[in-house]
Amino acid sequence: MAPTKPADGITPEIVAEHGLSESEYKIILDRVGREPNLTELGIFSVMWSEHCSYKSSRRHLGKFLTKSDRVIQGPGENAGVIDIDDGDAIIFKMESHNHPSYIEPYQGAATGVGGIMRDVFTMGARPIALLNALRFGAPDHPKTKSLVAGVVAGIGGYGNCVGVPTVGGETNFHEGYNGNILVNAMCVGLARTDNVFYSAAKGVGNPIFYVGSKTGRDGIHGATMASAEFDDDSDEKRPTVQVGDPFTEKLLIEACLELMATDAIIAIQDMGAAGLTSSSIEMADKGGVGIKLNLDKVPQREEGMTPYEMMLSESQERMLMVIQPGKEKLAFDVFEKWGLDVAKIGVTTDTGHLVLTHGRKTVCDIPISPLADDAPNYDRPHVPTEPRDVLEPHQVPEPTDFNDALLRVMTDPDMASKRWVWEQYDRHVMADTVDSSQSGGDAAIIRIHGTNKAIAITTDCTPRYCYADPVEGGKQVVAETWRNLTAVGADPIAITDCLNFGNPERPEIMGQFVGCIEGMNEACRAFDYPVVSGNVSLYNETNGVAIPPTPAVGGVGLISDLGYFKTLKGMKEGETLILLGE
Amino acid sequence: MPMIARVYVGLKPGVLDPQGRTIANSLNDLGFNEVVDAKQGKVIELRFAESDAGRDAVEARVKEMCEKLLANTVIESYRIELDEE
Amino acid sequence: MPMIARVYVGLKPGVLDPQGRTIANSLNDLGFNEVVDAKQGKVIELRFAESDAGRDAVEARVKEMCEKLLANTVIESYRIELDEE
Amino acid sequence: MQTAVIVFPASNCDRDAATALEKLTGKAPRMVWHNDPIIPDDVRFVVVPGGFSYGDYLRSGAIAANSPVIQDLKRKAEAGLPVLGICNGFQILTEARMLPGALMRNTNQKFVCRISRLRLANAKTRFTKRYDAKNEIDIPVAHHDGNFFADDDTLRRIEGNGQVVFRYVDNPNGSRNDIAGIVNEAGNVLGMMPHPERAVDKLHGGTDGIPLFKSILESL
Ligand SMILES: Nc1ncnc2c1ncn2[C@@H]1O[C@H](COP(=O)(O)OP(=O)(O)O)[C@@H](O)[C@H]1O
Repeated sequence: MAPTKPADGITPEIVAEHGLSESEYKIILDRVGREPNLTELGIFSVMWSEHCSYKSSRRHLGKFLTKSDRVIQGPGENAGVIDIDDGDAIIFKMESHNHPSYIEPYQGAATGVGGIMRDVFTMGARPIALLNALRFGAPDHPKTKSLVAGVVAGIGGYGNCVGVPTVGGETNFHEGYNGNILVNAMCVGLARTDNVFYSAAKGVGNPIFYVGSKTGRDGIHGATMASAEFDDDSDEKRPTVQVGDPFTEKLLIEACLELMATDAIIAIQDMGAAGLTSSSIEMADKGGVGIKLNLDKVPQREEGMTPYEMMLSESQERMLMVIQPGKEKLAFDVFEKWGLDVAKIGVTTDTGHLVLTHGRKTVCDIPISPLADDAPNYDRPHVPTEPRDVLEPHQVPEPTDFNDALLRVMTDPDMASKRWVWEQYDRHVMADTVDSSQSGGDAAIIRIHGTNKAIAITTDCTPRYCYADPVEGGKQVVAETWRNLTAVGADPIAITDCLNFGNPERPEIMGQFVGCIEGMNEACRAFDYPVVSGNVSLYNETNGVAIPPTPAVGGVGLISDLGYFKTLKGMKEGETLILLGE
Repeated sequence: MPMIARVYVGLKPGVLDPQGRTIANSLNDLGFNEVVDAKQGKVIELRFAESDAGRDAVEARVKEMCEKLLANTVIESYRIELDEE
Repeated sequence: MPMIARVYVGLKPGVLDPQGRTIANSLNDLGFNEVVDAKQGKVIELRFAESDAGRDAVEARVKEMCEKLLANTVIESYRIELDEE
Repeated sequence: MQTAVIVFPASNCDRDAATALEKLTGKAPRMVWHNDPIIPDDVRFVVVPGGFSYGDYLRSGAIAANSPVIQDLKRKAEAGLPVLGICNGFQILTEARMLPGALMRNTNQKFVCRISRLRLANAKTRFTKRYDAKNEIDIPVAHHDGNFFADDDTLRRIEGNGQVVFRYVDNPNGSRNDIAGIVNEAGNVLGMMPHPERAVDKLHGGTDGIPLFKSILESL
């Protein structure tokens, strides 16, 4: 594979292959003070990819309301944290795994679920619920059937095995997703407010531990793949997709939570996209320290892995942590009890640099702060979406046959029962599911174990509205989650989001993005309903055709007393129906 | 002469094989310490309707089945064996 | 000479193989109408540590592994193939 | 009364089982780790819970059936200790040959999670006495490999002995004779795919699981 030092140095072609622009490369030269080697270039390329740096979206996400009395941690950590009283905290986030799921639906969806769960238990929470928001192409498109089957089986396969109930979600079909399906997964976890874990490395000379599966050559450049649009050749160029290992994930959850009950962990971060690179750099950057890693110590699945491959590998089910000196043995014991690979691979330093050694040679020595702080932050041109004609109710012709109309509505794939989907998900494991997909209610209800309170959770988005009018559509998405939570008797607290759009380099797409955020934010402020975590997935387009703008939102609310809530369960014949609102 | 095809589908080298690893660990736990590695794959045996398609034609069709359904070539590779029944 | 064992595990005759049937149906749906039946089984490939155990000894051990773990003889039968690597 | 729940690395209904046992006995069960060679002597009833023991790699329950604790469980069950295997626990008990038959992949190849209606095929076992006159109950199922298979001879034998305890009213997985749960010949080991521990709380999944636990606990 890639040598550390290409014979001709870093050529413009190599820079381009890494998805970096000329001007981005100039900044790298300036900050490093010399020509980077290939490993260093690879590290910059993933850190500065759209996926990791949010370079097209960062300035717009900054506008969101992110605080309220109940917010303990807003965006910026692995997941958002809210206070639900009595010392209990709910930690949650939603994330996309769109591109991998299109290529390998089962594994793509499965690893998406695995990744979002790691974001949540990394912070000290036991995952207690999973949801998903899925968009597929037209039902009669030749690829749709197998994509649906694979994605649903993958979500179930992973969540069921780990033993976290999948309690809700949404599934839509539209030809706009024919070439780019959306697989958004949300995980909700429960922690104690005084035992939440963060990713900032602290102190100098503290040991850095690697825990979980061994590193292989999985998904190298996956992060850059998620930042480039598809074309018809994608089938040829597609890189390896990771295989999920839910068994190891389950062991990781139990082991991490066991160690978290002690005071051994200073900081912890899962290795998500761009694995070892982003986890080590984020930890160091947030803590204002340097990091030195000995790559020979990294548990490896394959022989002859280069530093480049190790740093860019996206092998799943791995975590990085800074351990309290003196607690190394305790940490080893816990992870070995659970049969996980564990190794001390480095220390925190005071150099402010990321230093990597391999075979006793230094193979990377770059300053950390530019990787994070100087990441590109673009103000991409955007044009507002042309307002569409408003369709007044009286313009819609009255159906001649109401039975037929009703039948057509009910058999529409978007409206039809999703039982085929949610029956493949274990919705009851953990013994706290009060309501889930099967009742068809507006939000799932999960009791807080051992208490008489519960949280309500929902995911929503109506892309058609966002397409017609991004600002109004954005408002509607947030408002719908709010209504769905209140409809079951919960007080809405906060949301997470997954913003799925096309190519941000096109001003009209960027216009949809900016418009949706504006609308969402307006609704958030009106309801005092902040955004505490989220994810952006751009470049969802094929041959220049973008998906409909799809800002999926996951809302969480609190039911303080399970004596008072409502579901659709138990409706009886002869009861009165009341229509509220306009 | 009716034919039978055996398709062997396995993970490509380098792709994580959690099942194989767990099997190897478990064999070691049971005292089979000589096992250093295990891999798990699938065999799909196909029987065909009577026809006078030649060997090459059958093989080409089975190859198509593999590409379309039996294997996901992103992570799996396959091998075809044809036999007379 | 390092050895490699391939263990083929399949359902016994008489045990319904829904997985195989699903594959056959899907192939038919895709237009491969010549397929009348499909069966799915597992292949487990085992690699061993260097040793001077003879072929028969290795085979006996693998048989034991099959009986203890690799196959469930209530529903499955197995076949062992040994190869030099 | 002291009860126990066996915990494998990827058991995931261990907490559900423990919650149910604690609710019904007033005492937390012992959580016995799969590598423990011995189930403590004061334990009077053991639950082998649902989940994915070892990821269900190779075959559901196969690796777990070979674990140290199951060897001790086998000995103690032969000596009369009552055991309930739920879902993955049922798979483990058949793999360990503590119960006849095998559990194969559901015929439709899909995981199935729903409330299933069961018919009591034998209401006189140590596990079912308290169902009184009831002959149908609702218990959730959640499994991928719940398709019970036994050859014709075995099937005839277990049917003849009254070892079939529960049958599905609406078979979700292709099980022969709609079998959802069976006991061993001695009647002290019950394996079932549906989850009675998920049916002990009105808010969660109904309460039709309670008489099962009461039956066996009262028989001790
Ligand atoms: N992908 C999915 N995963 C889990 N549950 C789903 C999924 N898709 C739909 N559901 C569930 O099916 C029910 C009906 O879905 P939907 O028609 O989208 O309802 P609504 O319009 O009320 O949001 C909901 O309870 C929802 O949670």
